[in-house]
Amino acid sequence: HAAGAPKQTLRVFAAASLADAFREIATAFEREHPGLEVQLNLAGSQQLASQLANGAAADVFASADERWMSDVREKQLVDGEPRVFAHNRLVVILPRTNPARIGRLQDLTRRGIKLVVGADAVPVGRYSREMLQNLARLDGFDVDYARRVLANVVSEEENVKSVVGKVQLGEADAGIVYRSDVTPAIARYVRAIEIPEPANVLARYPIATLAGSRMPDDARAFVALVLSPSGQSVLQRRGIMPVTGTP
Amino acid sequence: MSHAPDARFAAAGRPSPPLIPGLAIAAIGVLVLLLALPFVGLIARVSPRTLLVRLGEPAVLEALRLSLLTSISATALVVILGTPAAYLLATREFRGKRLLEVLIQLPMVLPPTVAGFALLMAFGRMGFAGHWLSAFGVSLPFTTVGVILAQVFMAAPFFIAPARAGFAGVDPRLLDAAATLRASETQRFLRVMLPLALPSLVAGVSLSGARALGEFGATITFAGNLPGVTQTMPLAVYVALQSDLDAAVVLSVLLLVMSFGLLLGLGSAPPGWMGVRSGAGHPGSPPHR
Amino acid sequence: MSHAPDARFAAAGRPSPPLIPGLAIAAIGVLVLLLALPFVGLIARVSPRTLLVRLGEPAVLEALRLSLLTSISATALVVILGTPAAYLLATREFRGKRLLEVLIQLPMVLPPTVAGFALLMAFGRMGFAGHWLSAFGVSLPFTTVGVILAQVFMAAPFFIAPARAGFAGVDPRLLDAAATLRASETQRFLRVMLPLALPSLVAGVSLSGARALGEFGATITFAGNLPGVTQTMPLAVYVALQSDLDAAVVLSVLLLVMSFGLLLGLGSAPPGWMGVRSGAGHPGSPPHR
Amino acid sequence: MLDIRVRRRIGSFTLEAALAAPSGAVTVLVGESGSGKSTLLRLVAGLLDPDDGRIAWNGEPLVDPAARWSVPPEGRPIGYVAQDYALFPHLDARANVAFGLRAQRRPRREIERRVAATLDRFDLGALASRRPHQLSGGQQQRVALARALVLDPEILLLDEPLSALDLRTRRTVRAELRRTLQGLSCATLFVTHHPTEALAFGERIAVLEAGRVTQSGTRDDFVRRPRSRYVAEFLGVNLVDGTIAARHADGLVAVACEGTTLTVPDPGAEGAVRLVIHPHDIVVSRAAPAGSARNVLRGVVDEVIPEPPQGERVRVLLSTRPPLAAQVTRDAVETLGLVPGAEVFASFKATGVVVLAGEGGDA
Amino acid sequence: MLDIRVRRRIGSFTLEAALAAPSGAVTVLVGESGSGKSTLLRLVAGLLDPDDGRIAWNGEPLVDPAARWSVPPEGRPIGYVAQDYALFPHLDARANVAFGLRAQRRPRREIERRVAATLDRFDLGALASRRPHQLSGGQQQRVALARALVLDPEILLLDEPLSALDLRTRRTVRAELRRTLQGLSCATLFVTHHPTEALAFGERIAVLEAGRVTQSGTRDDFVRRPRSRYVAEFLGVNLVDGTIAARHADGLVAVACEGTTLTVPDPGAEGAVRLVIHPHDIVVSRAAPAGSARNVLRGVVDEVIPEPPQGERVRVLLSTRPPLAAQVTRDAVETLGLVPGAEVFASFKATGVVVLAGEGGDA
Ligand SMILES: Nc1ncnc2c1ncn2[C@@H]1O[C@H](COP(=O)(O)OP(=O)(O)OP(=O)(O)O)[C@@H](O)[C@H]1O
Ligand SMILES: Nc1ncnc2c1ncn2[C@@H]1O[C@H](COP(=O)(O)OP(=O)(O)OP(=O)(O)O)[C@@H](O)[C@H]1O
Ligand SMILES: [Mg+2]
Ligand SMILES: [Mg+2]
Repeated sequence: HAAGAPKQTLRVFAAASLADAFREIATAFEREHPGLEVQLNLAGSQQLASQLANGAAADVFASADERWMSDVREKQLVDGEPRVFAHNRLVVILPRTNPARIGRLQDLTRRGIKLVVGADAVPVGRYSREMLQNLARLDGFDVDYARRVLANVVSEEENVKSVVGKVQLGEADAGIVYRSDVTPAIARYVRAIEIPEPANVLARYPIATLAGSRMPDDARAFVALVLSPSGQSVLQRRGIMPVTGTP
Repeated sequence: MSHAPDARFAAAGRPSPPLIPGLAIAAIGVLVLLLALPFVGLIARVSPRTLLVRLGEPAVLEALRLSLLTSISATALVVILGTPAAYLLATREFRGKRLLEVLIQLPMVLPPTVAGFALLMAFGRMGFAGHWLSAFGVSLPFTTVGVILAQVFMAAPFFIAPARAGFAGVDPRLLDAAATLRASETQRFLRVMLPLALPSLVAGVSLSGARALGEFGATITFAGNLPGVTQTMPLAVYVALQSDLDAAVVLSVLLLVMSFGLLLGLGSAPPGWMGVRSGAGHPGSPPHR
Repeated sequence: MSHAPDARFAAAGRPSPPLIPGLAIAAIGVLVLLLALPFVGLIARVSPRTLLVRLGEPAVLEALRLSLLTSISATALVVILGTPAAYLLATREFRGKRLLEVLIQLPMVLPPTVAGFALLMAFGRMGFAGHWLSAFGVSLPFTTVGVILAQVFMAAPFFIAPARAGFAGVDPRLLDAAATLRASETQRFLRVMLPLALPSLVAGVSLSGARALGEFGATITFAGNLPGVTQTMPLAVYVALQSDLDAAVVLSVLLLVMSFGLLLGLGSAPPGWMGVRSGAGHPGSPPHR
Repeated sequence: MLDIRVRRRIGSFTLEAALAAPSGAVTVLVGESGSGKSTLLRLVAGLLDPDDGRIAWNGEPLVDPAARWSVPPEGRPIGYVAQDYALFPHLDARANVAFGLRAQRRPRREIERRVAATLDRFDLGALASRRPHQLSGGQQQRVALARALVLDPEILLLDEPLSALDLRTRRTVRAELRRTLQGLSCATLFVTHHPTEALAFGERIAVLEAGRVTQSGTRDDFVRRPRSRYVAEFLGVNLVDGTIAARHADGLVAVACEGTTLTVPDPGAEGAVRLVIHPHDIVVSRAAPAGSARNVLRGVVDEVIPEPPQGERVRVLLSTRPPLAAQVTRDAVETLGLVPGAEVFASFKATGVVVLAGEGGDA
Repeated sequence: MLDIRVRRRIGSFTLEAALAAPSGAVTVLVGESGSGKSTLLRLVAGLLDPDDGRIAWNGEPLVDPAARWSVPPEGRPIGYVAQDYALFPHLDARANVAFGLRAQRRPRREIERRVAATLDRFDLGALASRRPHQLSGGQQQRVALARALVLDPEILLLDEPLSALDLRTRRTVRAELRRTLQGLSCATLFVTHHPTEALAFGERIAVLEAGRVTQSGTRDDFVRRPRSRYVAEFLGVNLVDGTIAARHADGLVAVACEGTTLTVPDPGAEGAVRLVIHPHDIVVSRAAPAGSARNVLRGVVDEVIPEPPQGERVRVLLSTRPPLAAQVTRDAVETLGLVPGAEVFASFKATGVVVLAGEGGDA
């Protein structure tokens, strides 16, 4: 409808954190389907969900959180089963200058450290807390490790990018974010401390075609492209863990 | 005679509303619908009971308290810092005036999140001013004071613009009269300018107060989001929004109800002499038709 | 004699600034620092070259174009819809007036995302008004018109409040005079009210225009984030923020520079007669001290 | 004919006035400050509605609250010059004058022509591009007059329209006003504080006191039969209230009044009378007068005020009982040494006094 | 002593005035509309600074641009009543009057006392709680006066302070003004358009014409030797410019002037002279006069204006050459049928004319 062109438009609602990857995939998709144009609507998963719940016409929904996918699904808006198309894992990041001289995860309990995490209500926050509890069960960590770390939290961000921003600018001494957030651009400013694999948490990104789609075949083709090796490699290049090769 | 002898009685006693007033009434109708419908939609979603229940939650109360505290402080600061600037802009010509004007308006167009970053870059730990401040042991991010700073930055223009227009509208003859009655510039300002520009100042306070109360992006970016310290109502709403739309709506309605009360209170500044603020006044009241 | 005979010469020819003016100057200094430093911080981060490069990108141009289009349309709509309401509030007493006043101010305190949500509930496909609209084949969400609607909703209060104060400040004796000169209410409004309230109206236009230009939360929630259709500059900034802070900053600075130009242009409405707007005017120019 | 019969409360003040202003004539409205003159004009202009009563122009009602009828100001064939001019500060003199014609959407050529002519008539041509704040008080007032008169109103309401004008300008403007009025069947209500203006302008004069019309009639009636203390003061004559106490044989009566008894011509009536004593009929002397004057009062000089035009006649206020004002020459003032405080005798002949019988006194 | 010597340009108008106003006296400032009276007062008040010159009070400069010195208005010992009152609309009458005392931080008790006393003196007690828009024009003006006078200023600047007052109020206010001024060494500059007021108030009178002081001196000088056409008009006397054409034997000279030759007393000088002819010295008749009057002019009646106080004397404007104004009685107007357009003769005796020699004429 945008330019009145004869092209048909496929509407993809995708979490904003997927912006770069999905733009690349969309371009590839348009190349494969000459009569089609992909229109990306990039916003928070929750915003997309409420748009869908309020009757937005879309063909594909890619969420950064399973919670909002199930929300949409409960409202019978999803066509078939959602598929997980990407994973993510947590890392702890520090400013390059490392003002609090943090060397290892245990240092996060030191008093006076400014730690930034996601809020409990956002997936990354939920995962971070889970991960800290997991760490407490590992050797070399206190039993009340999680409690002591969380006592250092100076801000519970509503958005994982804000956590990155605070660390990147050196305002916070440490932050817990997704591995995918440490893009090459960000990597110039921050240093990451890996979480031991047993304690880490796996975030899942579900994708689905939508019941209201007027072009279900094309929608399914788009989902297939995301799940295909070429789609997955785009994700990987953009720092998002593909599903293939992970548990 | 420049008009037909009977033309003046052609109209009814009360002039019949011709085209333009009709259009005006239509415009008001559209505006009211536009503004009211979303609120109706919002409020229709929540039961008063849920509202009361949420209001009882300590976390909500905490956010409410913090919102009130910070927005009132921020508005007070805006008034204190902004009034002299508004006065200066309204009464004096000086070099760089246009620049100051534009500077004061700029925060309005900055997306709030970016404003928050900008604040960080100036007053954050690594910011050049923040660097200097930290030498005195002062750190603003992640503190309540930081919240207030963010709100002041975002809300100041909304006070200064109407205040300035109000000051500029005061009849200079009255200021002259005050000067000949031995009033110093300060006294002229306090006793003539201020009371006569009051309606505009009240408008400015309510605009900037509302802006501070609703401030989200700059606050969370600059000051973070910690319950009891920096989590104001809008931040609580956003966080709730991430997990539970209905909870967020309830919180918003709570915020609305509170603001409603606040605005109802503020707006009741008596407009008694607003209509006759200028010149020497006129005998007789306005027509009571 | 109520003052010492020599007291009047104790002051220098120009009165030395005592405490209060000193404080006022300090306040202006603090304000300027507060407002200017963040911009300095922001601009210090980007090189003009990057700015130019980004400005060349079609996506950025597209967002800029859309921002301009929507915010100008929204401001025009706000003026058209808001002026009658401001006039009504300034000149008439009627039942439900307080309610209308508060209704007009409420959008200011609503967190924008919640406002967008409320708009969806009213004008979305499932909303009660949207339902009715869709019967006529009109759908607002995910359209440029939807962006404008969201901006109107958020920006209207910022025009109406100063406009109202401006109208209320017009000397009623001048309106009386116009009436006796055969001017209908419409003519009185157009030829007396409007020009005399102009400074306040200009303030309102710039406030609401800026608010529309910077609008993000309500837009993305209600109208979505479709490049070329609903992706305005603040939304583009948001997307950029997802991958790269610096890219977002560059876009913001671009927005700033554009607004700067816009504001510089807008603000230059001549304030020539603002100072003498009321009553019958006074002989002699203001003191040139 | 403009017919006014209205009642209107404003705060603690009530205007309750009945007045008729004939077409083609100037009705001067005089009255103390606060007596309701401006209020009355505003009622006729439609800027204020009466609580009660009716205002009609040539029989057709302009306002009639009982019939819920009120023609709005813009529908009335009026010209109104407010006491404070109320010029539009954002318009220059020319645009101020053109305002009414523009509001009526007259053709542009006609507007230009009529505005230019009117500006010229009021000697404002050179000031046409000035804003009100660039005009002196008198210049502003002329613009206000021109602005109202350019519309050729049928009812002209002038609230002290010459108060800011100097003598010479006033003469021009007055002549211009006359010319404008003569050509039309215009009814003019003219508020003024100045006896000169009142007598120069008003074929008819109405007196407003505390919201009520206490006297209204021709100029002659006004001058010869001042019905209230206010009018007497306005005219500068002495008004003394008293009661006929005795009847003399020679066509004179003795009237008992404040502190004394005066001898005056017999009005052929009984009871309360009102005496009009012209100041120039009163002789002031330092020694008790020897002449034939029947009335001699003792007192002290209160104030000495030279009278225009040239100050050759001087008004002397005396604290006799009753207090009197006398008019003497400047020479008399000098030779008699009439300075405040001087003890003097005031005498006047019985036959010089005008006696009004059966006229309601005022407070 | 207030010493004024200033030059100030505003737009195309330039005020260039020198004037001294002695302490303890009222200097009346008269002049045409737009002649710069208000501008002069604003300069003294400090609301406007001169481009050049100096204003000093008792020798001490208030403003001296050459020395870059200007005492701000609030530092000058002035009281200023503006032509348009400029009352504070947000304050009631009482608070308006108290404004200056509050600004000076006088003790509350003193403020209350002085304000109450001043309100009473100006008969404003009952109106003390009214806002300006609830007051009539005259009441507003009294508040403005009270507001300035409560401060006991040393220099009083009054810009037509009585223009909105009716006669009776004016008398009270004038008396009150007098009382206030007498107790103090106050220098008063009093702008007025009204000859009555000028003569009643001004011990000294200064005339401003087109921004220049053209005459300034005592009241007597002003009345006897009008130095300009404006002053003559102000006083209502006729002023005729001419040149001595011939010298008669009987102490009279022939003066050639506009359209005719007049016979007047010999001033003992040559060349240009200015003749002052009092209107009451001019006899108006329908037939050519038979008497001894040396000067007889023919003309047509232009206008007939009754004069105050009672209209018994009437001013008749004649289009003779030169045009003259005559003063006659009302009876004369009636018996002679002096209506506009009537052909008449105007005659006056040579000896009644005052001849001013060597006085610079004005345009
Ligand atoms: N809004 C008001 N509220 C209360 N009283 C008012 C109001 N307006 C006017 N008045 C009073 O009504 C009376 C009549 O006022 P008005 O202006 O008609 O007097 P006026 O005859 O024109 O006097 P002036 O010659 O001084 O102009 C005055 O006593 C005035 O104080
Ligand atoms: N701001 C201005 N710009 C241009 N001319 C002005 C300005 N103010 C005053 N004037 C002019 O200066 C002259 C003197 O004005 P001023 O007010 O002093 O006259 P005035 O003697 O008080 O007259 P009036 O008796 O009518 O009040 C007038 O001709 C006026 O038009
Ligand atoms: Mg009046
Ligand atoms: Mg003046």
